[in-house]
Amino acid sequence: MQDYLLMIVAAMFINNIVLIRFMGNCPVVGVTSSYESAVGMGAAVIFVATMAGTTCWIIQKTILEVLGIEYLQTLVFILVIAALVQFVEILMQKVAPPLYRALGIFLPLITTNCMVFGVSVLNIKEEHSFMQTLIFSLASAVGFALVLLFMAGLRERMDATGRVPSLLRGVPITLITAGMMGLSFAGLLGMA
Amino acid sequence: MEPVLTAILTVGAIGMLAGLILGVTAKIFYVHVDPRIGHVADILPGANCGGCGYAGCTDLAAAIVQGNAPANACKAASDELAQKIASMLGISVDQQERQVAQIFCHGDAAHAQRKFVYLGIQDCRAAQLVSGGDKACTYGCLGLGTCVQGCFFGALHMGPNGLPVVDTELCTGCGSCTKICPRHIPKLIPVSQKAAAFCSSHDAGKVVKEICEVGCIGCGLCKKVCPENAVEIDKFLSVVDPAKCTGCGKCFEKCPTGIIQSVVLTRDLKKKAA
Amino acid sequence: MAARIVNEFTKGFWKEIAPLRFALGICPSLAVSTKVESALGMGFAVVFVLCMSNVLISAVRNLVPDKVRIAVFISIIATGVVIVELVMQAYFYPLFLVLGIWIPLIVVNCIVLGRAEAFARKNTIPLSLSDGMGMGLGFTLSLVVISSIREILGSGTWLGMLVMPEAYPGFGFLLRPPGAFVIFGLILGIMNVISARIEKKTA
Amino acid sequence: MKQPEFVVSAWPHIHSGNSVRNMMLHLIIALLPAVAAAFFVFGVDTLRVVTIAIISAVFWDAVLQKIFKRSLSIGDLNAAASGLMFAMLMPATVPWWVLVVGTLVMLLLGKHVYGGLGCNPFNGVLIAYVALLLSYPGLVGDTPVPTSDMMMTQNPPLMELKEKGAEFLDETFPLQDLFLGSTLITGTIGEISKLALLVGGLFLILRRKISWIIPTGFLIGLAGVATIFWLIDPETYASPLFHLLAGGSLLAAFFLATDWTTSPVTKTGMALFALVCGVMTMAIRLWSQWPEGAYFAVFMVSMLTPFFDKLRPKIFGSKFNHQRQAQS
Amino acid sequence: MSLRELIQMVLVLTIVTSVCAGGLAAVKLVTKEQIDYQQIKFIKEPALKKILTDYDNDPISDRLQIVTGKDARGRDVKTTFFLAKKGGDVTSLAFEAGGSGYGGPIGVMIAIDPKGGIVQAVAVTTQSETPGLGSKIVDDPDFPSQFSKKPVSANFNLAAAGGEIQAISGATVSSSGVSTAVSRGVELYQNVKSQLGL
Amino acid sequence: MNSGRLRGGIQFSCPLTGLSSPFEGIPSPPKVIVPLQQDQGGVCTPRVKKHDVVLVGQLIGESPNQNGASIHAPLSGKVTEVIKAFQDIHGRAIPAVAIESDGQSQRFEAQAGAEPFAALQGAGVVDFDRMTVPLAAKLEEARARKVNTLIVNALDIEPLLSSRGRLLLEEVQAIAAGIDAVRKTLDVNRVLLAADADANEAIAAATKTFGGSVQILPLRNKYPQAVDYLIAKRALNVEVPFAHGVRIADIGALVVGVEAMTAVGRNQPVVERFISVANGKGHIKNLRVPIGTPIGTVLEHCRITPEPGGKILAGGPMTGPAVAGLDQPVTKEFLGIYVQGRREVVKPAEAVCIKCGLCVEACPMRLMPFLISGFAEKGMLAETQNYDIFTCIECGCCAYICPVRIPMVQFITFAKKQIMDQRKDA
Ligand SMILES: Cc1cc2nc3c(=O)[nH]c(=O)nc-3n(C[C@H](O)[C@H](O)[C@@H](O)COP(=O)(O)O)c2cc1C
Ligand SMILES: Cc1cc2nc3c(=O)[nH]c(=O)nc-3n(C[C@H](O)[C@H](O)[C@H](O)COP(=O)(O)O)c2cc1C
Ligand SMILES: Cc1cc2nc3c(=O)[nH]c(=O)nc-3n(C[C@H](O)[C@H](O)[C@H](O)COP(=O)(O)O)c2cc1C
Ligand SMILES: Cc1cc2nc3c(=O)[nH]c(=O)nc-3n(C[C@H](O)[C@H](O)[C@H](O)CO)c2cc1C
Ligand code: SF4
Ligand code: SF4
Ligand code: SF4
Ligand code: SF4
Ligand code: FES
Repeated sequence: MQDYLLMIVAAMFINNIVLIRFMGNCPVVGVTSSYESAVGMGAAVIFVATMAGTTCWIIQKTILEVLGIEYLQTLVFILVIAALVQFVEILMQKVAPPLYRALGIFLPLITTNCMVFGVSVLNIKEEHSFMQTLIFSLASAVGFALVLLFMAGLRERMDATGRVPSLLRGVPITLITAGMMGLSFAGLLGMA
Repeated sequence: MEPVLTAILTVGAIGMLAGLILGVTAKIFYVHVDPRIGHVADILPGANCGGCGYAGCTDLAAAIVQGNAPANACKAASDELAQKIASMLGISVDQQERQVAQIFCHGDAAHAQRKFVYLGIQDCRAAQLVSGGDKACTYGCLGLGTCVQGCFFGALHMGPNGLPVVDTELCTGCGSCTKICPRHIPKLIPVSQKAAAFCSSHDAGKVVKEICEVGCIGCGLCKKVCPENAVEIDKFLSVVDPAKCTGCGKCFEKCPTGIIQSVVLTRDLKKKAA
Repeated sequence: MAARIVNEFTKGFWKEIAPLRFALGICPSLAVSTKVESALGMGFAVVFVLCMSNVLISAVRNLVPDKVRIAVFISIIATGVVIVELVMQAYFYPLFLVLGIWIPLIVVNCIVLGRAEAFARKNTIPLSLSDGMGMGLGFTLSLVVISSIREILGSGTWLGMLVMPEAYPGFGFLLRPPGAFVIFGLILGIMNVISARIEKKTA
Repeated sequence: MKQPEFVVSAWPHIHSGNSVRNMMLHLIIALLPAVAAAFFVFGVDTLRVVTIAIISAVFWDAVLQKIFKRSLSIGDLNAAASGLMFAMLMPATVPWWVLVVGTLVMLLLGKHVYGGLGCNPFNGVLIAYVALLLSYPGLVGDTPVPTSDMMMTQNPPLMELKEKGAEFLDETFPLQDLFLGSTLITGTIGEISKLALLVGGLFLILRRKISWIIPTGFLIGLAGVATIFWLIDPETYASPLFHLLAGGSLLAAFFLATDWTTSPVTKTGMALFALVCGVMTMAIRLWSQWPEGAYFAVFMVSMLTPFFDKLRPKIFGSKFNHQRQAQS
Repeated sequence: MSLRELIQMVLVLTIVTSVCAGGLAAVKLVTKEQIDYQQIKFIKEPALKKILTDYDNDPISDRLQIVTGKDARGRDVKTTFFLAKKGGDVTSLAFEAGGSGYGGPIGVMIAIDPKGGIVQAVAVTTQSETPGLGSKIVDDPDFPSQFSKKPVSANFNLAAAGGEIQAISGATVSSSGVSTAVSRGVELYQNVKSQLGL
Repeated sequence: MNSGRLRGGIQFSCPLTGLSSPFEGIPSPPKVIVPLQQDQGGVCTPRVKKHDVVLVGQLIGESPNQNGASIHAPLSGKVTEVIKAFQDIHGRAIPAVAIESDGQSQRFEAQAGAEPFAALQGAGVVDFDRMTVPLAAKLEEARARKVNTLIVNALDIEPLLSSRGRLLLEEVQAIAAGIDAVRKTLDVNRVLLAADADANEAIAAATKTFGGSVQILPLRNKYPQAVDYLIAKRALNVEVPFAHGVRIADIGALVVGVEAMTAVGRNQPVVERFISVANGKGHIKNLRVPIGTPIGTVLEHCRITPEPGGKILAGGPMTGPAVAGLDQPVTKEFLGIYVQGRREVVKPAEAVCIKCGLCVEACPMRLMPFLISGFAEKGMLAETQNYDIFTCIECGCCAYICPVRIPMVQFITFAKKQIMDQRKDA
């Protein structure tokens, strides 16, 4: 239990997937200009990353490792993720149109989000058990969503009462701010 | 050879499974979205200026595809683009003359009086709310450049005399500036128009004379001399009808304040295009 | 035709230089740019994958049904990536160790799929190759620029050679993740300045 | 044309006379007792560090204002105040070039890239502190600093705690010395005398330049966590009093967490912000590799400021009960 | 969508993925040898250099693989032994064993003098422990040196578990990972000693 | 006492010297210009022509509706012009009547015996709160909503204005008569009088006159507590969510200023205005000024020479609108005249909010002024509404306290206007 708790804290904050592991930066820059899109993207990624993480783990353990073709991991995983994302997209469009309208536009972006694929690979690399895979994928994705949300908060404040030079507005200042967020996370060094 | 076969069969099977799942779900959960909407949106300028009256370019694209808006509904798109959209959708467009904005006030600091010194937000709309604006003329340009901010196409800039200037080549005739200006000083005219009275004041001539040296005083001399009957006086303000005006120039000579002037938008454009 | 090929090639270096212009492929640009050496390695890996995927995707572009488009494209891309992975392991093992998880992650580098979607599936093979090459080299160029700044100011070296005075203490901050973000952001700002200048001149 | 005579503008037409300069001046004055205490312990080095930090901060501010094409505003004393604040986080032994680099980072990333004073989401002083800590760990942060006695080189209290545990803390660092500051206690310039910090902090509170809620909440959060652990195992964990008086607790509580720009503005937001800062400080001190967590904590938690500010006061009339009161 | 389209979709995807996989398998076949060699060279060699002192051959070339057990699915598990020779005599026998640490698996290279039955030295090959804490198993030479010059019969467990090894304070888990690896390695050595033919 | 606390606001330390200075008349001006709109009730229709002769109190502009306030001649003399588009202090172009005095001050005899309530419209009484509204409209609303509590407001709205405190002392009899009149027409069973706690003399006079019939509420001066909503809150401890359409009348209360009560009590057309004159140095005089008198004439009488580059305010220094010139006439919208020298003019800032939170602390409506104003500046109108821009009473506390001098009130009024325009369009 305690191990799982530590794993959650570590995956969410201490080794935050965006700020420390450098994955999933494009959406942090691209979809944080408003809370709504940050929340939408965050929710979509939490869902997809958890599904993808566990599915990939199962495939790795039951197929790739059994047959000794681990080197095809990259090919298989990305295929699974791409299919999964598209499956979810089609399903959502039909079953929950309002949700689709809110999250749908983010789904195609997720296929090429390093974070989903990265988490799937990390699960294997760090030899997680199934339970650990589930928790790690979920916690990492939540950590990602939190960064999106914090960034959206900071950007809203900057938009409302800031005066970022026009040449740095948008992507550049978001990157710098992400850097500052990561810098503050240096305080957690040595925790896990 | 065995490892190769293993690889091919496993991954092939996974691929097939993925294909099946996608295919079957796509079949079961089919939702039709008109792909043409995306294509039209691609052609539109994407400035989201709202000049068309729709909430952004994609919205207009949907309207055009559904036949709720004409192919040339986008004020900012050139005729060429409208033609492109029309031919893609297999519909026709009515040719309409291109319009551009002109600034209907020449009352700069040297020629028009101010009531007071304004201190505060540098935005004409905000200034208008403080005692009705600092200009003595309640119709004249306040000169804080809100229209410049409002133009999505960078077609406006503030001239050295503190009045906005239109770059007729960049202006798409979207009308955003007219809408945003608290006094509606920028007005759209057809590019072929040859004369205009560059004043917006409906004040009586006596009042105008007191506060502005370049205002239209509504004396009606232009109306009198115009051989084409192209000039009307609307509440002390001379208005030229572009359909009738031939640009003969008789009114220019007669106007006591010199505010009815020749307009040469077309030549300007041709020169630039060359 | 030749002119178009050249054009598709050169646009990747300034006008559409990928990570810098479109904020795509940010992660690897940040992660592997501590040293010029690894930046070059990563860059060339991406060039290879991009060229390969662009060519193959362009070749099959008319055969692929829309619904499985992405799956097919990404399989092709993944194949390129695994080839790079295997070859790098076989012949450039130290580089493989440095780049680590970022090699398989090329598969999700937004630029690669982005070019497939935006370009290769609509264009002929020569054009696609030229586009892939240009984009890939542009990506490499961005990585080299970022990593040069980071390596020179951070460790005082460039491609491992000492370029700063012996006593230069090195600003370790720049070698850390936050330093990467900051340098990336500032480069984007500087590019905006330059673009604005150019635009003003041509206008 | 006739010139207009009078000015017309929107109301209000009078002003309280508050200004950034005035607020910065207060900050500088409030830090002077701490500088004096450090001078007593480290001697002239204190002045060296403070002077270089202020001068280079003002210099970089001016340079960056030029680069970013802003009007020159070093007269608002912000750069000077930030420079002084930055010096507070530096040990007296720090080389001059570290100060120059640090102030550049502080003003570039903590002010100008965001558009100048008031736009930065993170406190420039903390950005510079952490950047330097990561780059030159031996030169800044908790390093042993020779005091004017020159008799011995002593570890700062929190470093001693991290390295040797809580066992002999009471003997090594008498609480009285921790509070008043003495040559037994080393640390950064601003960490010497807690009394001096308290005096400065109360001065700011009484002059209504900062809110009392933030320091109070910070110290409550910090002492709360420290107490829990201390009660669990007083052998392993230092006492809450030690945690309050050691390192940068008070400096962070009164001078860093209260930085206007990066802290919340609503009372509830301030209270939560401060509590989280305090708790986070303890978490870092207990479990991370760093001896001191107060600065990191404030830096990190300011990321949440926009969210704490969502906890805004109930507006006028929000308690109105539409059915009942409308009839009465 | 028609059935024809569906079949086309599935077919295309199947063919593409099969072709991709086939191609990759081919590449893998071609590069396999080279990859193995590189892995050994870059991961094992530094550790080998650290623990092997007295030899005149290339232990990487002089290696042999022995089946040392079966995994959960019944497949053979092979261990590679590196032989250090001096003047043709085997002076040391080096191989890798594993344990698990705080941040993940820990690999340890162990050198044993087959004649004397003595553990000559131990070095960590792979680890992902907390820098500054668990990573002391690599950075702090005092820790691995505890294993040196002990007979294979010694108890390589941590002192807390009744063994002879002092854990690094604050990094018990990492220390225990190393000691478990060494214990396992020594046990494995005892089991396969005969097969090695030395 | 069931009184509510006022959070925020500004405690001004300016001397209350104005309370001890009695109202003076000023010499009748030779010429007046009377704008025909002086409140929120709409433009009055001119009832005189050029060259007509008018008497003091004679109707010259008739209210456009039942609950408006008509406008009367302040002088006897000749109408020299009915101006079509006179630019008033708000920059509106409205009709106005110019009258040349004949020096006689002869009064027009109104038809006697009219019931005060019905006569309000005819008498042109207005009440001043955040805006000037016809008293008749307020009373009509009170009647419709069965108001039972009358709160008479003798608090001066702004620092350096003291006309209300002084009126309570000097016109206490008229106020008493006014209260009685309102009591008769509305079913009022409770009357409260809010007065400045420092206005000892006036409170004493009120206590003596009213005895127990009126409950006196002495309040310590704090800006902007004299605003209707805040008076209601302090007196009854109910906060009225006015931005959501709830009116003070909905809680059964009516707040009326003493100058309106005086006018009701006098039951005569309103032809003069009680104002305080002040400048940067402090209070100067309390005056009774005929409506239409040019500001310049009033200032001459007070021996104040305005400085070019300075400001002239039609009201107090916090919310008085600045006027363009000295020829602007005093109207019913004036509570005072405040003259500011060139150096006292507050220059709005170029700088950005530093999030010090002082404005949040100062806002009596408990809003987040810096955010509203920031959103307004960026044109993010939806967000300003999320932050309750319409609950802002534009009191100016935020801008007053702000260390970087952000013109928050102007941003807020600007955004409100844009939102209203959008709503109109939709
Ligand atoms: C944030 C954090 C990081 C840790 N990192 C390590 C580590 O790298 N290696 C290790 O052996 N233990 C690590 N630990 C675990 C504790 O140090 C260990 O479990 C604890 O029981 C201390 O016991 P010890 O002194 O007997 O080692 C870590 C614990 C925490 C909370
Ligand atoms: C250092 C300091 C600490 C304070 N601590 C508290 C406190 O813990 N609780 C409290 O209710 N008020 C405390 N106050 C007083 C509040 O600031 C108080 O609400 C204020 O002085 C007066 O409030 P008012 O403006 O509502 O009249 C403290 C004041 C100071 C200067
Ligand atoms: C730890 C702590 C938490 C507080 N939390 C709140 C709060 O959630 N909301 C609030 O309005 N005031 C909060 N306060 C402030 C007091 O309630 C304060 O006395 C009251 O708001 C009046 O403020 P004043 O001191 O400025 O007058 C808190 C104070 C402290 C010390
Ligand atoms: C109590 C108080 C604390 C402050 N703390 C800081 C600080 O830590 N760092 C800083 O740069 N400015 C500080 N300032 C000044 C100002 O808010 C700061 O310079 C801006 O955030 C820009 O960096 C402080 C001001 C006051 C009154
Ligand atoms: S035309 Fe209108 S918007 Fe433009 S500067 Fe003049 S007043 Fe302002
Ligand atoms: S000048 Fe006016 S009409 Fe022309 S493009 Fe700009 S906003 Fe549109
Ligand atoms: S003007 Fe509005 S926002 Fe400002 S203090 Fe007054 S009520 Fe609050
Ligand atoms: S008082 Fe001014 S600087 Fe302070 S928070 Fe409010 S708007 Fe910002
Ligand atoms: S490169 Fe990582 S999310 Fe785009």
